[in-house]
Amino acid sequence: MKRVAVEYFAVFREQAGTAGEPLDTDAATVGELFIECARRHGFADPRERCKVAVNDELASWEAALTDGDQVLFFPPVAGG
Amino acid sequence: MKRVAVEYFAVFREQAGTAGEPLDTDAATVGELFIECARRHGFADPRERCKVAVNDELASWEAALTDGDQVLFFPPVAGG
Amino acid sequence: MHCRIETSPIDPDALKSCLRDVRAGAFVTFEGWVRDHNEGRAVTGLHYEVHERLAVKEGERILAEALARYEILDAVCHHRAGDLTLSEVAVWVGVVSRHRAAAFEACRYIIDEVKARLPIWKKEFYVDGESGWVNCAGCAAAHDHAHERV
Amino acid sequence: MHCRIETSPIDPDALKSCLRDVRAGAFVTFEGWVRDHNEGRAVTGLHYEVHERLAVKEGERILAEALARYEILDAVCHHRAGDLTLSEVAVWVGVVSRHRAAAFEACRYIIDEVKARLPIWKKEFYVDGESGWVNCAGCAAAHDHAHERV
Repeated sequence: MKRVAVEYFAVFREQAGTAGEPLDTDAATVGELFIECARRHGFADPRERCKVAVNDELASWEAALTDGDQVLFFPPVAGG
Repeated sequence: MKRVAVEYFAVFREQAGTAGEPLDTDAATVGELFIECARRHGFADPRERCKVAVNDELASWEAALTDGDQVLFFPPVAGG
Repeated sequence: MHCRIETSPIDPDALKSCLRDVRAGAFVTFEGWVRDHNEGRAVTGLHYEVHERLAVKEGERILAEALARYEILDAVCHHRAGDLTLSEVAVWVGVVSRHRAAAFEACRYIIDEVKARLPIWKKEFYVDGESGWVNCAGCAAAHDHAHERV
Repeated sequence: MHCRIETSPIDPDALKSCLRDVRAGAFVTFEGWVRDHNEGRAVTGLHYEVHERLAVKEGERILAEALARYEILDAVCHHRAGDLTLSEVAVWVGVVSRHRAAAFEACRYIIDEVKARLPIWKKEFYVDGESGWVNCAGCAAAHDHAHERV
């Protein structure tokens, strides 16, 4: 079991009802953690269209999750 | 024999040493007239890269030449 | 070469001054403006949420890619954050090059990548009082048709 | 939609105001600047000779073609005549559209056609005191290499 800090942006923040939360998880990768969070908060966007940053760097869904990580979940972007 | 007014632009004006001249010619088309003028003034640009306007409208080299026409010879353009 | 996120109106003239270069023969710009309609709905304004640090980092990565791929001299991109009204400039991209083909291609590359990659989210406000996040599956379902983009 | 020949400096901000449209999401501009070099020769300035009436007519024909071919809302083109110094704006093209692809394509189309079709001739002045008409067979022979264009 590891403890990580999760942050949500835009529609994810609205759906989660919070900008961030500490989570205790057994997820091995950030992708697994996303699936946990999406299930709990009802995120509708498919993971392929979303992005994740770990400790302020964009990361792949396969990146290993480490105790103490700060994980940022980004819904589909729409710049411009 | 017809009488036409010819105008030269840019390098053609410099090569002809005048901005325009009246000409008496037997040329049937503006293209034939161009060849006459090019020979007399030493224009170096190939006709395919030049343009002609007759009575203030762009015209083809095959356009018939009529007594009283105003003919403008344009060397290769270089806008922008 | 720089990418910035701005919370006040973008000043295209100031950005253009950054790009002055006596070697340049071509200057191409793209401005994204807030339109009064999107997907058939009347829009009254919008809000951009931005993760500034990562947006600047990814934006400068895109500019560096453009400088490596195309024969350009320099490029700049500024993007707004916060609340915007109709016709405001949401994003500005400027590119200078010796010859025009490279400036057009690089400018197009930069805005395409900026829209696809920067952590920026757009919430639209509609005449009927509703609002929705653009490109969001939940919001799209709510008004039942696919999203299109500027 | 209009094309004009100007004998004093082009004012891009004024031209941009003509193109304001609340339906527009994309605004693309091209500016041609006087470069300090052409074909390897140091340039000090240039002179544009223009047949104004035919240039405006052909320019507006090109803009009409662009409006027919691409999904754009409006387009404007101004071209300088007379003497220009380094870095001056020689030509300005602006296009507005709902979506960006059309604005990029139309802007590129317009400047390509303007350079190829308008009765405009460019004379360059060089550091060594010489001058020459760009694209002219006689002038090219004088300094013995092919011409390239911005």
